[in-house]
Amino acid sequence: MELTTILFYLFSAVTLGAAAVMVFSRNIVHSAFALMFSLIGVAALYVLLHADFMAATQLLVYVGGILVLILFGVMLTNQGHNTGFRAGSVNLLPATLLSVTAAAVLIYAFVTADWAITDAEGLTETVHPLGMMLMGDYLLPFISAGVLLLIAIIGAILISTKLSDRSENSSEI
Amino acid sequence: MVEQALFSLGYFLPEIILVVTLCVIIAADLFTTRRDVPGYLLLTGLVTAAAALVWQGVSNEAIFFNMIAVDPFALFFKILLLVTTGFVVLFSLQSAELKAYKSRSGEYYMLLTGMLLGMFLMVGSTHLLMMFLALELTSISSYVLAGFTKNNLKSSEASVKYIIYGAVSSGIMLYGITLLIGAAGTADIFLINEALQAGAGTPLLLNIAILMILVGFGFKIAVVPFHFWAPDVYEGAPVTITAYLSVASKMAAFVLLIRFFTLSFTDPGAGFGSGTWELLPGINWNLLGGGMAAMAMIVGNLTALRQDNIKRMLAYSSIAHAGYLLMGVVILTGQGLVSVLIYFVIYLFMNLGAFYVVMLFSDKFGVLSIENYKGLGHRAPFEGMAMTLFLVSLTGIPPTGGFVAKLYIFGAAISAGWIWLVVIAGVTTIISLFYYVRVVRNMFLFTPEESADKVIFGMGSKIILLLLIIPVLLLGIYFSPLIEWAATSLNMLGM
Amino acid sequence: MEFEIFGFGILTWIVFIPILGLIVLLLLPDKNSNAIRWTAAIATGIQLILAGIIFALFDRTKTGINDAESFQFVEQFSWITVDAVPWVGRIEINYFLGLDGLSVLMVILTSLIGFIGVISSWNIEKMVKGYFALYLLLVTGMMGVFVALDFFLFFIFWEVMLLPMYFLIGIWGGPRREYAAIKFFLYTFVGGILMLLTMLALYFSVAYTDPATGQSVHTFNILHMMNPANYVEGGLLSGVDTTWRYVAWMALFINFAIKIPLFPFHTWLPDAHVEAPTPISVILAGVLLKLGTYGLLRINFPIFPDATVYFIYFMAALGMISIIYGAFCAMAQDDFKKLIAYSSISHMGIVVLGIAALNTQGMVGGVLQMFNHGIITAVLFLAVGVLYDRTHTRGLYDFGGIANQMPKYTGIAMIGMFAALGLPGLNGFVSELFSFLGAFEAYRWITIVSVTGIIITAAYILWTVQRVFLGKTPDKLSTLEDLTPREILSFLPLIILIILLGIYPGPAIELMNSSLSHLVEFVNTGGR
Amino acid sequence: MFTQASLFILLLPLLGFLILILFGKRLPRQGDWLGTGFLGITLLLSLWLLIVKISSHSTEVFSSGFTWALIGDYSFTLGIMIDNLTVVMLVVVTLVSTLVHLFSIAYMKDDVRYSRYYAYLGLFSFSMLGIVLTSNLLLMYIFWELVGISSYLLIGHWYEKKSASDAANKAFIVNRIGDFGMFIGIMILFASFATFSFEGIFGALEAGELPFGSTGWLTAAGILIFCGAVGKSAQFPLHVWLPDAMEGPTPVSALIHAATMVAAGVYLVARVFPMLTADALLLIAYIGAITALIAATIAITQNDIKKVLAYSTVSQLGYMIMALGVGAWTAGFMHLVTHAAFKAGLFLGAGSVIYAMHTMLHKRHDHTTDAQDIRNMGGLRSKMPYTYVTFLIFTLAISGIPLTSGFLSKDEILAGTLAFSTLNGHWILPMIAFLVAGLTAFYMFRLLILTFHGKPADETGHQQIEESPFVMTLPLMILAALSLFFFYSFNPIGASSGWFWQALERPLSVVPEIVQPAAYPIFYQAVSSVHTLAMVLSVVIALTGIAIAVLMYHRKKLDPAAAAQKAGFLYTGSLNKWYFDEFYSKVFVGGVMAITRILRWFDEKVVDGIVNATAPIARGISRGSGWVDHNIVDGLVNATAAGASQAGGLLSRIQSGKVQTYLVYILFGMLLLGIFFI
Amino acid sequence: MNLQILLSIAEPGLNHFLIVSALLFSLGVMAVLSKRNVIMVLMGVELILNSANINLIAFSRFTALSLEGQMMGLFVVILAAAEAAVALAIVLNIYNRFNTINLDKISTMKG
Repeated sequence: MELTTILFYLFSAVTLGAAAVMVFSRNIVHSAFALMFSLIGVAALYVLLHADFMAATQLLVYVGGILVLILFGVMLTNQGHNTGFRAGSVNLLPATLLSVTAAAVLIYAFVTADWAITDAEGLTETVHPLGMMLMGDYLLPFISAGVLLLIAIIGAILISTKLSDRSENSSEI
Repeated sequence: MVEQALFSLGYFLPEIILVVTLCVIIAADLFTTRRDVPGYLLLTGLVTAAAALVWQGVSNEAIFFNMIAVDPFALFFKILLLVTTGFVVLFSLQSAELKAYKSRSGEYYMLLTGMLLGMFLMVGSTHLLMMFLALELTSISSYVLAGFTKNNLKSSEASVKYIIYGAVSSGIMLYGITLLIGAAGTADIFLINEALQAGAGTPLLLNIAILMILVGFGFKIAVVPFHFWAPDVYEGAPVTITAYLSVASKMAAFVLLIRFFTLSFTDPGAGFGSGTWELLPGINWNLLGGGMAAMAMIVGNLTALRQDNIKRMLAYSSIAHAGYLLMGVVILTGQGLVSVLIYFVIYLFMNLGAFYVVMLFSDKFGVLSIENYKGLGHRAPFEGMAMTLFLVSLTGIPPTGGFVAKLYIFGAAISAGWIWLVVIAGVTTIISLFYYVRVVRNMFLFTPEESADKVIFGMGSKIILLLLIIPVLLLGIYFSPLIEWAATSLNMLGM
Repeated sequence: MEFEIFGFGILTWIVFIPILGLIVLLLLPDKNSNAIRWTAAIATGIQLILAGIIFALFDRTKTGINDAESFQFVEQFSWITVDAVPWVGRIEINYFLGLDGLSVLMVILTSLIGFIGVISSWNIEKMVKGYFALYLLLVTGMMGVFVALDFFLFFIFWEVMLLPMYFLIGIWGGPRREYAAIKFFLYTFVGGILMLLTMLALYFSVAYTDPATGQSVHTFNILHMMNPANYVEGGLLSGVDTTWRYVAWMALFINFAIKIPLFPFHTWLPDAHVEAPTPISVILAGVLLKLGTYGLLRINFPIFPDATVYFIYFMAALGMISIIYGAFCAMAQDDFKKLIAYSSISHMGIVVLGIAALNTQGMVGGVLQMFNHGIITAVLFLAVGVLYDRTHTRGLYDFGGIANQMPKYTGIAMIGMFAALGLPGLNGFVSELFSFLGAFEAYRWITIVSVTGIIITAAYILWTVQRVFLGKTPDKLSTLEDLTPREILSFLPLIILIILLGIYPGPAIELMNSSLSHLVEFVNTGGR
Repeated sequence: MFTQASLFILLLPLLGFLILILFGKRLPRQGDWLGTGFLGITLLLSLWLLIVKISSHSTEVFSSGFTWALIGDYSFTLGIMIDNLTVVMLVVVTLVSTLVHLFSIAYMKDDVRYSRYYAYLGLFSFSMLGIVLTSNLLLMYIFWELVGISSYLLIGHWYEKKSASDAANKAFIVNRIGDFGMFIGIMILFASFATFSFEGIFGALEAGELPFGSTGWLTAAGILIFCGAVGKSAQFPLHVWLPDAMEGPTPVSALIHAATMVAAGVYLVARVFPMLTADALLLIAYIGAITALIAATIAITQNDIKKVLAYSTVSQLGYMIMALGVGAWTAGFMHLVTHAAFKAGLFLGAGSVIYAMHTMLHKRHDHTTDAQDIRNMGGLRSKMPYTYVTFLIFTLAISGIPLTSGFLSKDEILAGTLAFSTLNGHWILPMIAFLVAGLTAFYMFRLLILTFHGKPADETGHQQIEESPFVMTLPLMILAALSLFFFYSFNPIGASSGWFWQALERPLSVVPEIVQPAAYPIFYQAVSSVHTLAMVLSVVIALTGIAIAVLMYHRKKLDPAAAAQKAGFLYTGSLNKWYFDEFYSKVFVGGVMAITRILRWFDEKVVDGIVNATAPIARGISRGSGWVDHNIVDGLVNATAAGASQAGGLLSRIQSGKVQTYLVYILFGMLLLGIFFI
Repeated sequence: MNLQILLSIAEPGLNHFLIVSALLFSLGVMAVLSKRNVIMVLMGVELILNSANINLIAFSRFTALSLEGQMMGLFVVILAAAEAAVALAIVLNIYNRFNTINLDKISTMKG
């Protein structure tokens, strides 16, 4: 058994295990940390898939950005260690049913699908081509993503900040 | 590469103008405290963009490395989007609801611009990634806008529901997209078409992928069974945004749906408008779409019966209208699609009109409950009559535009042989009469209390109403230019 | 176009004069009620004059029905034309008006009843402007239906009537007006949807060859729809005696049956009549119900002769049921207006029976009955309105001995009642006679059963006469005043027509004889 | 000339009607002179027509017509026709009408609607003349109905009285039932022959055409047309309206319910006689016989003077119908004419009596005593000599005593029925006929004796009774004269030698031979052979009837009460008119009313309910029943609406407001879509 | 033969990654549907997006999609970040308004 195989199973286990912990944990902080491990696991899987740039992005953006955001969210919305940390569940039965079905159907579909595998072993260097593509074929998405981020930031600020003048606050309907 | 980019920019002027407008609004917001300046800036931007559109004229090009198409089909909807946005800006400038948030008006119009930009991209996208990005751009703006009146509990609730629902739907859609990309080996919809012709993917996988993609589309166009967000969000969001969501974002999503499905899945050999989705084995997709349309009509109209909040009622009504529109799509003939185009033009005016009157009444009388509409027709006769006209048009009674819209959709379905669907559409139209007329009845069949005076609305609102009434009436009586325009606009790149 | 005023044909004028009136009326100040009333009166008055001109100029020998050449006062312009654009093909909707023997009488009826409606609306005080605006719109719709020869146009006019009627009942009606109004709206709208779907199916099944270009063009032209040669290969409604043709016939039939109204689609009628204000009841019974039978004759019969023949027995049976059923129900009523409403069902049943006979006598009798019933019920509803204005009640038990207090009124009302009863010498008899004669040739037993209806009719009419006019005058009615000159004016033309047509129906029959003979022949030969 | 004159006769009363209805109140004396004068002119014209026609154009038929309506290929022609039957009837109608007009001048003088009354009389006369003159069934039907409506108006003249308007309604509706049959009969004939005219129909039948190709339909058509006669001539089973119709003014009863309108049925049968088959005629004969018997048995126990006369009229009409049925056409028609004179006289005589009684009671301020009850009369002979004498003559005539006109016609009828039974074996017909002859003599003399003979019921009142004015007695005298034999035949015991018999011969049957009644020569032979027998028998029976009446009521040798006791249920049955009214009101009126109520319920609950259907159910089920209630009141009531909104309610309950639940739905939805469509 | 099967199981190919992605997806769905806390739901969404991304990267490694897959993955990450930012802002707002972030409590609008 090759190293990659072992690593694949290891990282897969980490990813899925951490995800499972995240899902089934009743403590939201635990969940958040489990999510971090899961995301790191995914990054590792990217490495196995020769997508080093992606893996780095994953770590930077997800683990460094999104997760921090989430943790902030957790902290801001849970003053004190009250029972609010314990996140309850709803719709357990249908949720289980649906997710199991989803997994089963998807896996069945994947296994029975005949993929046109073209093993791109030679794909080692990714950063440069990706950069070229970004300025070429993917120019428009690139610009759009910029606008998207701008909008998102302004939107997030708009929503999360308190209104400045009192008169506006008092106009609650 | 650079040439291509420069070449593309030439066809991208309206979008660029919108981006510039967006930046100008941000900048202006820093320098002025007058709340309506951003609105007028946006209006200016819209007019300029429209001018740019006209100046560009009709073309049929793929730009930005096949990411996006500039074709008559996109042009048609870009114009509609501009008109819609223009009206919504006019509404917003008058809205008392938004007046309370005047320090945020810059952000408001900026987000509106962002949403419009997203929709401009949506109507032209020919690449799955671009589609998804555009969709998200629109969505994220609208999530925020739905919660814009944040002091209003309902608005906040609407935004959280909207974003959760939207995020999950787009997540599922994204997963479906990845599957499709994987199966086809490409994200360009023309290439996907080719790959599918070559027999890529297994039916099961493809069907799962499409189903998942459909969740995203279904979410955007608010069609059963993916419509659940709509009533809550429509009720909670500011009226202007509700109007915008019910018209513009639905429209853009439909365009995307049409472009994506027809270009990816119809067999060019069989010819466009042949009425069948050749490249999708396994599932009878027409029937599925028809089923969804039927369910949308049934659920939307039936549920609307029970609503007391007029925005919520209009939400269900717009679900029903999505059903009628989807009917035009699923029959998949050219005629059906032309009907959808026609429908949208008319739907734009009548639905915006209805929401505008709702806004006026809610601002002036503070009423959103249909029960409380009693006697309003006597207190505000012109607005009441306008509302009646819009509702009648939404029902589809001549001589209003709504009738012409229904006529064409029904006609297309009949000529394609979808009798059962038309019958459902007819029956549900009858049901729809009830809730529309209920509003009319409350407005006119009750006399207001003695103490209630007549209310005079400003000249501006009357002019805006006239701008909406005239097309609704005119298109009910004379509509051949509309048909011609729609028919020539049904010309997608690569078709 | 034989007759033009300012470049528009007489039919355009007669249809749109009320719209002109409407515009003038909207410009008048709200307060000036009298000017508003006069505007409406003048608009409908001009209509009446135009109807008189039509009556004078109408060529009695031309047949019409399916032959565009023999229609009169024809106006045909292209209205919506879309030339050969992709996907939708060529679209042609015409502004196509014309008169033949079938419609001319209805046009006259509409203008007459429309005018009388205005006269009897004089004492409406609530929101005068809105009332007359809606009224004029309604009149345009009705008139339009009778002259339209393009299905699309027909449909537009048909539906234009909905909303004004809804408001007229809903705002100016009686205590349960909302219920009645929505019921009317709903029933008619259901019919409208059925007609819309059928119209579309017809549109896609019919294409005529444009002589100018040689193109095959889909069309809404009703006359083209009558020609079997125009049906495209494989169209939904192409062929003869196909299931879809039956379905389409049935859909249209239900639409028209709702308007007529035939059992079991009639339940909107009593409510609407009872709640509507008097002039609107007059319009409703006088003209609106005729739209149903007119539609059957204009559309169902000639476009679907095969299905008509297939279903004709069924139709006659429904006519029979309506006659008997309506009469029995009328007998059970103790509300004066409701009684007349049910009697309308019964009398319209006679129309259906007559036209279902598919022979000339029956057809002429049926159409004449449409006209006569329009006039008679107008009188009856006006009569009820007069009493209601004075006593604010319509309960038959509340009246009695009116003959002593209001002799003129009694005389006029009795003529109306006796005409409804089918008394010879008054117009009701003539049309009932011809209807039954025609029907008897076609359906012996159905007609025999139907004729029992006249016994029941006699019973309830006489019973009503007795309740209302005869007997001792109760004290509370002892101060009733007889008719005012304005009221007499609204009755007079109708009464004169009742008597004239009762004695000599020739002029009316003359108008439609050749058209209806042709229609009968056309249907019986399967449209060939 | 004939046609113009007859048109003038026809239209003059109409003109009178129009003038009187529009301007009557403004004319001097409210226009009674106008109506009477017009009728007088028509009478003179009719007499002149009769004389000229019978004397010099006896065999000719004059007719004229015009196209009333042209429908498709059919032309509907209306027209008039003048033959001997017509002219005789014209005289009868105008004569009686004129006399009634005259009589009414005094009788109705203080009436509130005096001019209206004369107007209606004019309308009636017009309609009746129309029936007489018409040449086709359509016009016959039209006038038939007009007669009905004018009779309705006249019966209901005193409409403040509920009984009067009830009687008017009853008369019209019962007549409508008969007309219903007649109308269908007409439709059968029209559908087969495409014509309404007698000439056309008879011509077609003669040429061998049959309605719908069968003699059965021909019989049916005959019987159905006869239905009209059953209604108008008050034949069993539709005889119930006539006695009630006595609620109208008495002169009206004389005109309409004795002499003219009720005779229209007989006239109709006489007119269509050629097309009646043997079966139809047999039925007609039996209907007539039954009617005659029933009415006669009722008449013997009635105490209201007009009721007795009314039943007597019904009975005599039965006679005429029976006569036509057995083929004694001339006899039947002759009886119509003679009966018109003496029955009109009887009614007017009764009117004179009532008028006198009423005036007397009015003077005494007595408002409780019934002026029409014969038990309140008696001994009037001395106070009202003219009335008495004329009344006696009429009574003798109706009883069939020789030298009267009644004897001539009745004798021929009896002979005809007897002859018929010898030919066909229907012996029950002559038995009834003779029995009824006896009963007639009995009840008429009972009436005469109780009214004019014996002791007055109220001596003081008796003193104040006065003879009626001359305008009332003059018509009585004229009619009394006309009740004598020589006006009809110079041979007091044989009608067949008179001008009348000569002028009016039974028309030839035009129906196919197998269904023809016995041909006239055969029948005539049979009549001749039994004629003497019938004559003797009839006189004997009549005298017997008179004798019993005299014994019972004049000499008091027999006790009527004891006889009544003995008769038992026969007596009570007769007194209660054999319970026809009760039976009809229970079964038919009650039945119709029940159907009516059921249908109303059905209409409001079921038909409307199917549409409104689930409204009440929905109300019960709905969680927020307040909402539904509210909306039911408010207008969303309709069925579908309730059902739909119920469904809408269910659907909106799905809309829980919980976003995760929505997500579950969409995934399930997706799954279901997938499963369903794969 | 058996060995080959074993090897093919052992050798991580496209399907292996896809199966991981499928499982991750279903876990995400589970979180989204069942957790009451909004933030947990958002984390579930992140799982779904990640699973999609695994697909993309795997396709880029194993199919003709090549680098484009990674490219798209990149955009998805950006999107996820933007969405998360907005979502969390909204969540904060909700918390301020409703004093709870339990989704099933936030349902004043329904029906």
